[in-house]
Amino acid sequence: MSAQQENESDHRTAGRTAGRAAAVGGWARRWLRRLTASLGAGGMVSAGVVLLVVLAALLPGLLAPGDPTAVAPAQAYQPPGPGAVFGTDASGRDVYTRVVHGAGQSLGVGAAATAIGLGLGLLLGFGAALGPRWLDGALSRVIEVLFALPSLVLALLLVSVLGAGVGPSVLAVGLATAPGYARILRARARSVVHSPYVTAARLEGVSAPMAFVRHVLPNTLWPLIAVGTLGIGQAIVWVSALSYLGLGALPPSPEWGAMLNAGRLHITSSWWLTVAPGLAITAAAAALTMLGRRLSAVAPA
Amino acid sequence: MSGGLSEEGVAPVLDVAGLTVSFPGVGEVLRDVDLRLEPGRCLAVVGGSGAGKSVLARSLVGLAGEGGAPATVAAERFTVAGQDVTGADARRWRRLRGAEVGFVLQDALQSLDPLRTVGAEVGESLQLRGTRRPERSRRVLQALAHAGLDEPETRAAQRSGELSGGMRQRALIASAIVSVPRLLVADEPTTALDATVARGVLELLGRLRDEGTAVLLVTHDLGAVARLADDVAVLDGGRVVESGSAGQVLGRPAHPVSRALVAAVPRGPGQRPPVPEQAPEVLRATGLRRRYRLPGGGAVEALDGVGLTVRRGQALGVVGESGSGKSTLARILVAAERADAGRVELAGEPWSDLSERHRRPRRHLVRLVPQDPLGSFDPRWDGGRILRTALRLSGSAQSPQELLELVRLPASVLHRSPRSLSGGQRQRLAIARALAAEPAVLVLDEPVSALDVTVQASILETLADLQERTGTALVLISHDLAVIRQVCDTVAVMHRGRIVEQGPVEQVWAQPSAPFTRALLEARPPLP
Amino acid sequence: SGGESGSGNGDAGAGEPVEGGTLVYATGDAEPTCLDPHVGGNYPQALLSTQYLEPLVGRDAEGQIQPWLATDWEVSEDGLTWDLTLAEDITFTDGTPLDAEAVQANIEHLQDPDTASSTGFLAVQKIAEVEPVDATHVRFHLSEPDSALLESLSMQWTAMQSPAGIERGMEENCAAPIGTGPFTVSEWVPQQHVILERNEEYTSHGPEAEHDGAAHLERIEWRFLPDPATRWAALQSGEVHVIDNPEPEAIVAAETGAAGEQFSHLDAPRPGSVNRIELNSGQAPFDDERVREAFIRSADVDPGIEALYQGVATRSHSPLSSAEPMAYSDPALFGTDPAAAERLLDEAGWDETDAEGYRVKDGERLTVRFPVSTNQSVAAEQALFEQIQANTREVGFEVILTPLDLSAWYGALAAPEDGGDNAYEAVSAPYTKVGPDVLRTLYHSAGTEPAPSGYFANLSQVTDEELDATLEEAARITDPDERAALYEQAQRTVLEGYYILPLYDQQNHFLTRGVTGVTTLGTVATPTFINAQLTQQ
Amino acid sequence: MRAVLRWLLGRLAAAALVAWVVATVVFFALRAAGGDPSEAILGGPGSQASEESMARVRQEYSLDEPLLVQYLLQLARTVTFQLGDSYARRLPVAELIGDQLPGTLALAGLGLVLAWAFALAVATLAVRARGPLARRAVGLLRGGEVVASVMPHFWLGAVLIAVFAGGLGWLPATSSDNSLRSLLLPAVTLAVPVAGFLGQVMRDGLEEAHTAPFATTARTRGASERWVLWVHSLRHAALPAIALSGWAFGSLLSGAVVVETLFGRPGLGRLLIDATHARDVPLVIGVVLVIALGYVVVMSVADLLERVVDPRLRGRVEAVRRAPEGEVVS
Ligand SMILES: Nc1ncnc2c1ncn2[C@@H]1O[C@H](COP(=O)(O)OP(=O)(O)OP(=O)(O)O)[C@@H](O)[C@H]1O
Ligand SMILES: Nc1ncnc2c1ncn2[C@@H]1O[C@H](COP(=O)(O)OP(=O)(O)OP(=O)(O)O)[C@@H](O)[C@H]1O
Ligand SMILES: [Mg+2]
Ligand SMILES: [Mg+2]
Repeated sequence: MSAQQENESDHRTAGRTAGRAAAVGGWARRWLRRLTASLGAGGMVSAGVVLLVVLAALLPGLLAPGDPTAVAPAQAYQPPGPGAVFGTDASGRDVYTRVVHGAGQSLGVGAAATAIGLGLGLLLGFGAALGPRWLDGALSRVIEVLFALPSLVLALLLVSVLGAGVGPSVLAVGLATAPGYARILRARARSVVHSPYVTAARLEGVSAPMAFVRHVLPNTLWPLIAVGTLGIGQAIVWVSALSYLGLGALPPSPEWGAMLNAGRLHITSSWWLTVAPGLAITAAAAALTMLGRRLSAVAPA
Repeated sequence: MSGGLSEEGVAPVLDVAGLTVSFPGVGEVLRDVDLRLEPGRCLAVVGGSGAGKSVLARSLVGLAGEGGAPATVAAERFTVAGQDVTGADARRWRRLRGAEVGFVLQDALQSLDPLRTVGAEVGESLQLRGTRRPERSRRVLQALAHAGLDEPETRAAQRSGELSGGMRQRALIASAIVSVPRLLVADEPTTALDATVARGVLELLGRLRDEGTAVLLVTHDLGAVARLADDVAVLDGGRVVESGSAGQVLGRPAHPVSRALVAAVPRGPGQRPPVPEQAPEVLRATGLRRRYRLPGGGAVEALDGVGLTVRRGQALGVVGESGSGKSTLARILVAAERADAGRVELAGEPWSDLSERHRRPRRHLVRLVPQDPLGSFDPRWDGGRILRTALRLSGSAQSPQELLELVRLPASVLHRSPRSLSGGQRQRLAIARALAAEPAVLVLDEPVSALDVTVQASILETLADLQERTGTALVLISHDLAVIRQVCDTVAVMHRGRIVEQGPVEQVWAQPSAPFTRALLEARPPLP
Repeated sequence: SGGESGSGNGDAGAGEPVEGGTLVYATGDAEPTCLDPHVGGNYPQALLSTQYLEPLVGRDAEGQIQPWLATDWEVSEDGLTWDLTLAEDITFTDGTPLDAEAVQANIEHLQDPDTASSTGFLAVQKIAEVEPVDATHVRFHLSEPDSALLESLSMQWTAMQSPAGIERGMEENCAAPIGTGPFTVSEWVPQQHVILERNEEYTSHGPEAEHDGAAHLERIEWRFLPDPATRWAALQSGEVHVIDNPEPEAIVAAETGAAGEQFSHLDAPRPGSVNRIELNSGQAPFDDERVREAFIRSADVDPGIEALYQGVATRSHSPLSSAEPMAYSDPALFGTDPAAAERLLDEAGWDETDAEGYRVKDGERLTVRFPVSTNQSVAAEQALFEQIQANTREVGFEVILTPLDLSAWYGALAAPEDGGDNAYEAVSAPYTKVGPDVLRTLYHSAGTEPAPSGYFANLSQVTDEELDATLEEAARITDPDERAALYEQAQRTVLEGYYILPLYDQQNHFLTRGVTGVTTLGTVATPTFINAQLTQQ
Repeated sequence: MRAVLRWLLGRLAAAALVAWVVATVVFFALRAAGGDPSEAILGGPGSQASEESMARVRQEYSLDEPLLVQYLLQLARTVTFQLGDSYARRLPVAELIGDQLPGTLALAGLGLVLAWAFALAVATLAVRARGPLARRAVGLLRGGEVVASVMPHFWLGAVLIAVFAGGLGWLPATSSDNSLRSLLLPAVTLAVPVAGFLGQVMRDGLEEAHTAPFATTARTRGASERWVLWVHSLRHAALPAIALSGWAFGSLLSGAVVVETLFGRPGLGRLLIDATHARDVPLVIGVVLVIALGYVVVMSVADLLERVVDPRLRGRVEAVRRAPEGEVVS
């Protein structure tokens, strides 16, 4: 590890413990400063974008006070201008307002799919890593089989069982991501369990369950935060692909994938219909991916 | 042909004056370095870690900035193998490298491409110069044999992963000498090797020098210098602070840095009072056996009937070559692993026979300081948490600060992650953690092998001091006899899973009885 | 011909027409699973089979039945016996003659359960027996009078195929049915294309044919291109000559396009029913006429159609397509009036509102579940539904639009006893059938009885005995005027009961480029290429 | 020799397991989906088939048997490689898939090749960049990789069609055969996101290998940068990328479902969508089975390739499988 990275991780851990003693304000400031230092310029921009998206998701009214579903057919297909920064869509709805209000659902979709994937991955991965050998064998096969089903194939199957809609799409993408998470977790948990520091703790007289709680769990899950961040971005994109196949979000919800897909048909006549949600999807996904990368680079190996 | 000639009239292979190397953002790493080396001689560059030794070595082949920011190199005079290379372009450097200058990189274990055969790697410099196949393989085999590798044909077909560390080092040297360069630059060629192997490598370099190659040896091992070098340059903070003949610099070091380096070399016995015979036994091992199955089939007898006793206040050194079973013994002693046969008793009570659940209440009596201390710290924890947890686990009333004082670490370590500590500091932190339990026995596996001499010396001093103060029994594992001799009162010599000799250190030193012990003592580098 | 109802006729700015060549047609409709329209019977099958199969009779743009394979017909006084005279010297492309026995074989094929015909099966349901009188005369004995018989026989789903072809068994016949049309099926590479070769011996010219002899085109490559944007791009880049189901943007762009791009537009609304939203009167809340009216009064459809379709579709106020001469409309019933809607809802007891502004009655929210078939509703239509959702929300309706694939959509509609869940209050379901008798399919109470598969056509679940009687009467009476009067009465009942919200004709547009003479049949408005010629660019 | 045999047996066992699980999952998933399969047989959903014909079909296809019996029947057919006839298309499933397989393989294959080519170009450019300006460009390239990796297929494809087919008219908007001209746009659409991932992995690998001690050693032997790149670093960088090929294959197939629909290209993806919509159980099982087995084959090939490139792996029964750091969706 390079000297620079060493210092970064030092900052982080140091910040964490120092905070316990110091005043909360000082702690927060220091932590923030260290985070900024470790994220770098690209990471900060990504973090900014992500923050903006989260803000839009939580308080859309703050950024766009209008009603995202208010129709005004007379104002349809207005190009971007002073009245509507991103123009209006086929029903005269303000594209900017819709993009802002769509953040909640899109981000929610990404987060929910990732949560499902992570949850299942956790079960499979920890089961395989910590369970008896036969369980490892069995779960590893399950992971392998799940891997053999590409996500859209899985999604098609699920949608045919549960019907179209956001729920099934999210579930599908979640399921499709699970084997990936499971594999990372299994490898990670195994290496942590057999790591010298867990052995060291055991030699100090720490019991096995205690060692799991103190060392294995945190050290396995921490890198997962990074991977999960990255996963959210991709999940948003995949759910939007399902929207394209007509299996995604319900109208008139301004989910980005659905908006992008609806606007796609007007790509030559009303380009702004795709540009806004397209930018939103790529910016959010790319920022999440970038942030995930930075976080995993910062995470102790 | 004037000026380039030395007083004796021999053209130097290397003639550098006023070499200055700087990196953007870092500044000058080398300042005004003058070097001169004639054929058939060996110049040693010594200095502490970070002194700039490796940068200097790389500058000599035009690769100063390798693996990092591009370097700015300036020199008043810079002649390599008779060619003026001040301001040489990439192409001219390439013509020198491999052909006129052979280079052995510091990270010997990773310096051979693991995906290519040793033969291909060794022959690369020939291949780059268009040498055809039969001729090439002939010379590769010759170089491998010259470098002292047995079965050159077999080795040439293997890949670096299949070779031991010593073999890799030799193969790397073979690759540096295959095109018979006039200058051989070797950066720490013996660091990773145990004494017997290191000695072989140094002998090889000596032979090459005697055959007329100019050898530039970069090292922090003064023993190696004493054995091989004709001249020495001491580097500190990027400057040559002292240079001269080896005898002069090692015998009568003038500069404080040189003096500190020489002084740090462990020599002679430590001042240790004898351990009284009636002191209670804290650890007794009898008939330990451990056998490992190997992946390709077959097995290795890591321990083959080992027995030993450790009394209170005693410091037992365990010495042996690599793979002799030292670490295995350590793990079994602290019950991190079960022996196939034999038992360990702790303070007169059963230990290895207990179940882990029954062992746990007595765990605080034994502590292991592992070979790699960094790996043994949870990467998310800082020094404070590591020590506090250790104290809580052993129910000790001490404070973390007290532990740090014991191992001479500053209190700031409490807020730092082990990763940001230097190797020596990490080792101390590991020892401090072990001491939290006030153990009856402290087992240390190669506590100083990864550290440079000065740091090594201070750790050993700490250990000796500690034992004096706390009376903890020590089991100190090392492949370095000098280290053992400095700290321990008793030594056990291991060879292929057995203890071949055991007794008071000075007695073993004076009259080694086992042939293996004798070989080990002979491989010792002469003290400077 | 049907093409005349279009705004263009395929000659605009075209180059010199040439003989021969391959026309490439890109359809956005699904790829049929069987090329024989007797099997199953959906629109894509009709579209494709128009090129190689021909029906017994045709229909012109005014809705008048015209001779085709049958040159003459006569119905008995009691309406139970029909005598058809077949054109002479017509053979199927395999050489089998088109005679009375061939007609008998076709009707029996349609009625055979093994054929699994649904559309064609319903069309010939009332034919009890087919009697070949001689080679060119065939007699149908009906179980009850059927004024819609000729209209039924004009549809592509009852078109005539070679009996020898049918004999080969379903698998082979599905791959390449044999008919009398201007082209023959020569190759079908599933998912890719169907290759149609010119029938050199073509003689059975239908009402749309403008010349004698075989078609001008040598072959047609029929391709399946589900994505509308891609279809339009393919037409622009000259890869294909004809596309169907274009997006309104594409139509507008084609019509206003630069001079160099000679696109033409064919607008051929489908016959039968209009595109409409049907309100499920079989259960709450739409079992109350006031609530239905409130919904319809609060939906402001016109501006949406204007904006979304950009003048391509015109608003309809009738249950029937504008292609049906007996269509009756009443715009007065559909004036938008949110205030009136509010009043109606108050009267109906939906007089409270919840926190989100939706109306509530007895703790139940005024919810309208609206399953949308993604296979059948184009993007613009879905957007229109979203607008209606926004409009009706103003007065307190909660409309839940659920996009579903076809299977799931049918599942949502089907009655609970058939494994479905009747989970809809509003739905838009196209139904294509020639003639006003489609009203009987859609609004007769018998239409609430599900077929074995659970499907039923009367999705607004109208059960009105008087209406039933009118529709039955109309189906029996062959006199055009009386028939028209009865159908007007029926349509009035449907409209005035606020069972449906008519939107516009079932959109059926075609864009062409580099080809002239493309027309559509007056029956189910499928394009025919009998007159088509590629033009030199 | 024994190692080879063991490896082969392992692969076969994996294939069998995957086949069994997939057949089971798909069978029960589609049966749970509702919608009567006999409807699929009788002309698709919403068919108005008569009671009589439904009964006949049910009997013919054993749909009146208990579900478990039907499952076992299906399994028996699957095991003996009788994929049966498609309900909706009435053609042998094997034939339908056989027709579509080459097209999809050509598409995915070209996609993979393009992705590798892009990734390789980006990675080599990144390590060979010298000077601050070039470094900055590489920084941009990194951002580009991330953006590429999250690019939705359907959008990218639509833009490519609008520009290169609709606007410029250089390439066809549709893709019906396997000629390069017609494959190019869909393959690029498919390749871009995968190239984004592979590029990141390769660049990381290349940067690491390029600064590794063995690369420096090669330089001290007089090797030029190009030599170091081609003889040493690339092999190392290729390893993680090869290990990713299984993942990439899955990702390409997922993408193919979208891309084939978008470009109106025949192929397995479209076949699958149609079959799913039609509840065509045998066809769905067939397609999913082929895809899953294809994955096993690709994994095996990647496994072999890895051993070819990395002799260190040869002793091992199974090479490590990876998804790119966290790139868990395929
Ligand atoms: N490419 C580079 N860019 C920036 N700084 C460098 C570079 N290479 C070396 N340095 C710095 O130059 C100094 C000297 O490093 P060098 O590797 O020569 O030390 P050394 O004497 O070989 O130490 P050691 O005994 O640990 O190998 C160090 O501070 C190091 O961080
Ligand atoms: N877990 C294991 N599995 C298989 N073989 C092992 C294992 N641990 C040790 N060995 C083998 O047992 C022998 C003794 O190993 P050990 O690590 O005890 O040697 P050592 O004396 O500590 O060597 P070094 O000085 O290199 O650390 C070696 O041959 C080693 O390869
Ligand atoms: Mg060095
Ligand atoms: Mg050891």
